[in-house]
Amino acid sequence: MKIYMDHAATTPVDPKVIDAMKPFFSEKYGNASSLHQWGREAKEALEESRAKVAKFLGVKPSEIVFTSGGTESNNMVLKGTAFYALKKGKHIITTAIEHPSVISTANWLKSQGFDVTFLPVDKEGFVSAEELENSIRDDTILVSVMAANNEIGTIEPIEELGKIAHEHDVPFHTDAVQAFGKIPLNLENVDFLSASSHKIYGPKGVGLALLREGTKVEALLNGGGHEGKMRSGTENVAGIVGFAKAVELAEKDMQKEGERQAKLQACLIEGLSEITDSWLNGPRQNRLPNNINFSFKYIEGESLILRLDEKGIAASTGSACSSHELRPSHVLTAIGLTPEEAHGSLRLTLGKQNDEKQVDYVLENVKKVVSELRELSPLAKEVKPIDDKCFG
Amino acid sequence: MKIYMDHAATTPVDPKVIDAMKPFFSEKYGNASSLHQWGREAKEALEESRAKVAKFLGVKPSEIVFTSGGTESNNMVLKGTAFYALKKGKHIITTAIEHPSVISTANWLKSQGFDVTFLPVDKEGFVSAEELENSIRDDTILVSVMAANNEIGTIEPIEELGKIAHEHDVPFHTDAVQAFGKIPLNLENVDFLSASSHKIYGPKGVGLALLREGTKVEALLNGGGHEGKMRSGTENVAGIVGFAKAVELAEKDMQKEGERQAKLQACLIEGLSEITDSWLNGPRQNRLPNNINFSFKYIEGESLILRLDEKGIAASTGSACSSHELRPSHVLTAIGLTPEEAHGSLRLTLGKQNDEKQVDYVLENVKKVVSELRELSPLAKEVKPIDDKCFG
Amino acid sequence: MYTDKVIEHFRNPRNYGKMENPDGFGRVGNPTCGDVMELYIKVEKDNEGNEIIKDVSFLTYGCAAAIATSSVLTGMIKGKELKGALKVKDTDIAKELGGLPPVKMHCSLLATKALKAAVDDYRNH
Amino acid sequence: MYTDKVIEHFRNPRNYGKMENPDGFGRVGNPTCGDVMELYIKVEKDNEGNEIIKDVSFLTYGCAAAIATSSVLTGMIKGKELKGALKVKDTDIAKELGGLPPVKMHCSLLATKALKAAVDDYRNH
Ligand SMILES: Cc1ncc(COP(=O)(O)O)c(C=O)c1O
Ligand SMILES: Cc1ncc(COP(=O)(O)O)c(C=O)c1O
Repeated sequence: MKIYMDHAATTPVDPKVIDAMKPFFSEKYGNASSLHQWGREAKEALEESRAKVAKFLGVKPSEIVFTSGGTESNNMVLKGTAFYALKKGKHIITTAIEHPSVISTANWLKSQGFDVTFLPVDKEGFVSAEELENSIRDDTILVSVMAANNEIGTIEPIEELGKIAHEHDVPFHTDAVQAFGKIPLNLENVDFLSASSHKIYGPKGVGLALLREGTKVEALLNGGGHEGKMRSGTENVAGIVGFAKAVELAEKDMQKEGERQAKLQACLIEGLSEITDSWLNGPRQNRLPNNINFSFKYIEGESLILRLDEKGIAASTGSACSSHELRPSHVLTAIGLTPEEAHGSLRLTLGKQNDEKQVDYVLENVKKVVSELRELSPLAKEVKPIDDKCFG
Repeated sequence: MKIYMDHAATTPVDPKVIDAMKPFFSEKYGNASSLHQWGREAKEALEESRAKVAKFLGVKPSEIVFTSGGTESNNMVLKGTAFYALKKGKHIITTAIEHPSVISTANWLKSQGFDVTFLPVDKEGFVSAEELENSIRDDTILVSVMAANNEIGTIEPIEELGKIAHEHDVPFHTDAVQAFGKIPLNLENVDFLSASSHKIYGPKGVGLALLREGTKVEALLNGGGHEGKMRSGTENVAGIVGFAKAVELAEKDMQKEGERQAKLQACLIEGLSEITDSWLNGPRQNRLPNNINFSFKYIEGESLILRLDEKGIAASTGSACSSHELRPSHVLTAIGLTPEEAHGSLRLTLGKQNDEKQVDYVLENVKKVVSELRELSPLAKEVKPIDDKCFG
Repeated sequence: MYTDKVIEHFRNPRNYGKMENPDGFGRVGNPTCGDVMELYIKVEKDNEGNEIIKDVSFLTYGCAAAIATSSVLTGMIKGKELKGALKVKDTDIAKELGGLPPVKMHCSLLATKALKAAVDDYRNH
Repeated sequence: MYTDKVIEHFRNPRNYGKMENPDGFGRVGNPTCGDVMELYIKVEKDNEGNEIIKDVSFLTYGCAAAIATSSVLTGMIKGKELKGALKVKDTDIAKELGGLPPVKMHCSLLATKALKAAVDDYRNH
């Protein structure tokens, strides 16, 4: 059995998306800036895609800038705001649980003389509105809070947080890479938003930045003036068409698929809770329907992932051993886990292909593997294995 | 007849490249950072691609950083060097005929307090070694000269220019987007190089930056630390695999295809020279084999392109009317053309599919269309049409 | 970017060519900017003494929009009374063409300027 | 990233489990860093008075490399003379496994440290 449960890392490209992209490789291959028919054809596809995505978000097409992915969008919004606002102020507010593409960018800006506040979160990963309010200063130029966390699935109250930012005339950015296309988003108080195609069954290497009309940012990629001068570089037409198709599919499936995944999620949470000395990380309410994150004491995540991999199961962990920096997940430590507890974490993220049978198989094997690794572990006490099935 | 002669703008994706990419959409769709088999499979494909491209350039795989395209690579090298060298110096040398992704980036750096020298070029578009030598200062942190010009095909003496930069301990960057995969490159004195996939029959949205070992640049995209920490963002595996395949094909075809295109080029140059009051822009020697750039007096380029488009011919122009900025080509004005002369320019750039029959058709129709537009033009004098064929 | 009507006029411009002995001649624009328009008119008075544009022709150096606006303008004013022709606004021309891209709106302005110059020339004779 | 041999030892670790009444016991590492290794040895003298590692076992908390290095080390030293066993270097363990990723080299060092700690414990009894 091969079971992919790492959809927060990336998703397969939907066959319908591939079909949509195909003509743009070898037939309609024009550069969207060219005057001739090949160019006009590409331009048309580009603008249709933009309109589609804008409609989904309920914004104007001219507010959508296509990028190479969520990382670029985050870099663009943070650096673009910082460089634009250079004279206005040097204070940026974000949170302790952002994706590295926000945190590292904020840290880079710090190295350039900016001042960054990383808001703490509570033990379920929620940012507090009060804390935000107290952190805003006269020289604050941006508040950036993710729409939903990629590790523990916490859905942040961006409506409320955005409102506070706006009450202080500070623009509000949300990294919606994990939320986009998965849950409804209220963008009333959102000035900037980042999203990525490969998290919603679109191709890798494509993303978008929503830059609301009237907002002020500098471009990160200078050049030929593409994308309304906000993002130069020959447009990845096939990729963008694929992304737009993925958005279209997500729009159609979102509610149904969200409910279906929430059921599988509940079952996984219930099943894994039966394991001794384990717990769910992140909230039970206001949680992405596809995210399950558990800590298992006495074992280390990389071992867990690789033992599950042997069984054909793809999952992820917040253990240091799995990261580039050899530090355990900053998200898990931000919600109060010790490094040891963070090392023993498992993230399962559901997708369209996952079903009840797979959930049973995963439950069975996580239990087995946790037991096996605990047998090897000098930290473990006696633990009795449990193997009740959830479905059938 | 449909004839695409705008390969400097972009190329169709080679069917072999599409075949190479295919498995990475819906089967081998893993995130190259993931520990499990899907991730390892992606990582392997990524590293094989890196090795292939590195071999072609004669560099180490670890020196190759994949990006979203030529524009990003140019931004990365220029800004990355500038921000790294902040304390060392603030002077950058480039040329007046660079691609907008270099010129605009240099201008942006100027707005940030850097000092930029734009070297002039001679009437064929060549940068002078002496001029470069005279421009280098104690605080010069980078010299950036393109390997070949995208508008007029001039191949710059990067070996010699790089040597001068190195004699003064200044790192040397070359934007090789148009030269890469088309002509042999001597990288002995090159520290940084930019290339783009969609100019060599690979997919759009992928490129590379060569960052030689020991060179010092800051990353432009901060985040998860991908690409040896130099370029964060989930790797576009399918795109990168496609790019590497395109490089492989280019390596195999380069010499033969270059010679074949040079013949077609000679014929086009000869044929177009028969038109009264016209001339070739750029040099006859040391010119990309696929580039033809002519100026026709009394007519304007957008009209020319659109009339050719009616005949099924895709070409480009340096006229203001075709650009975002409504200014005529900075390259054509840099080699001494008046704005009027620049408006009347036509660029034909050859590719693998073009053949002798197409060249004849293009010659015939350019002549016809130039005549027609001159009949409409208040600037034109009597012009007699010419319609000798070159082949057959 | 262009409407079908623009493209149609660009492909098949009406009333182009130099006119021998025009009653009025106007030349506007600048080759440096990429647009030059020449307009030629022949004017005759009808029975009631109204000045009628009997014939009109143009020569245009410029982009597709410049050629199309010239062409469509000649069609709009040929056979019309001079006074009425002078009331044609740049936006009327753009409308007649089904619209013009924002960056090309100056072309329609150029066409009305050319007409005005030709009429001025006629009046000053 | 891991060699087949690392994966094989990780999947099927040899000589794991707690040992009752060992002659030497070593515990190194720190759960905070994600690696803890316990090594148990039984030592007997042969006819010539050489100290022989008669039995060895381990318990490891850590990544695949940590488990594999523990496992392979036990195989390398079981039945060997104590003196010789102490000469096993971290790089020998890595070599035995067909190599380790650079970021995992510390795991092999941990294994040699655990052995040294167990032998120290044995000597101090
Ligand atoms: C919350 C969040 N933000 C940003 C990113 C980066 O997006 P991308 O992989 O498209 O660069 C990711 C995923 O990696 C993410 O989960
Ligand atoms: C010389 C040169 N540099 C840079 C670029 C930008 O490359 P990309 O389109 O991949 O961003 C181009 C092409 O557009 C080019 O011709």
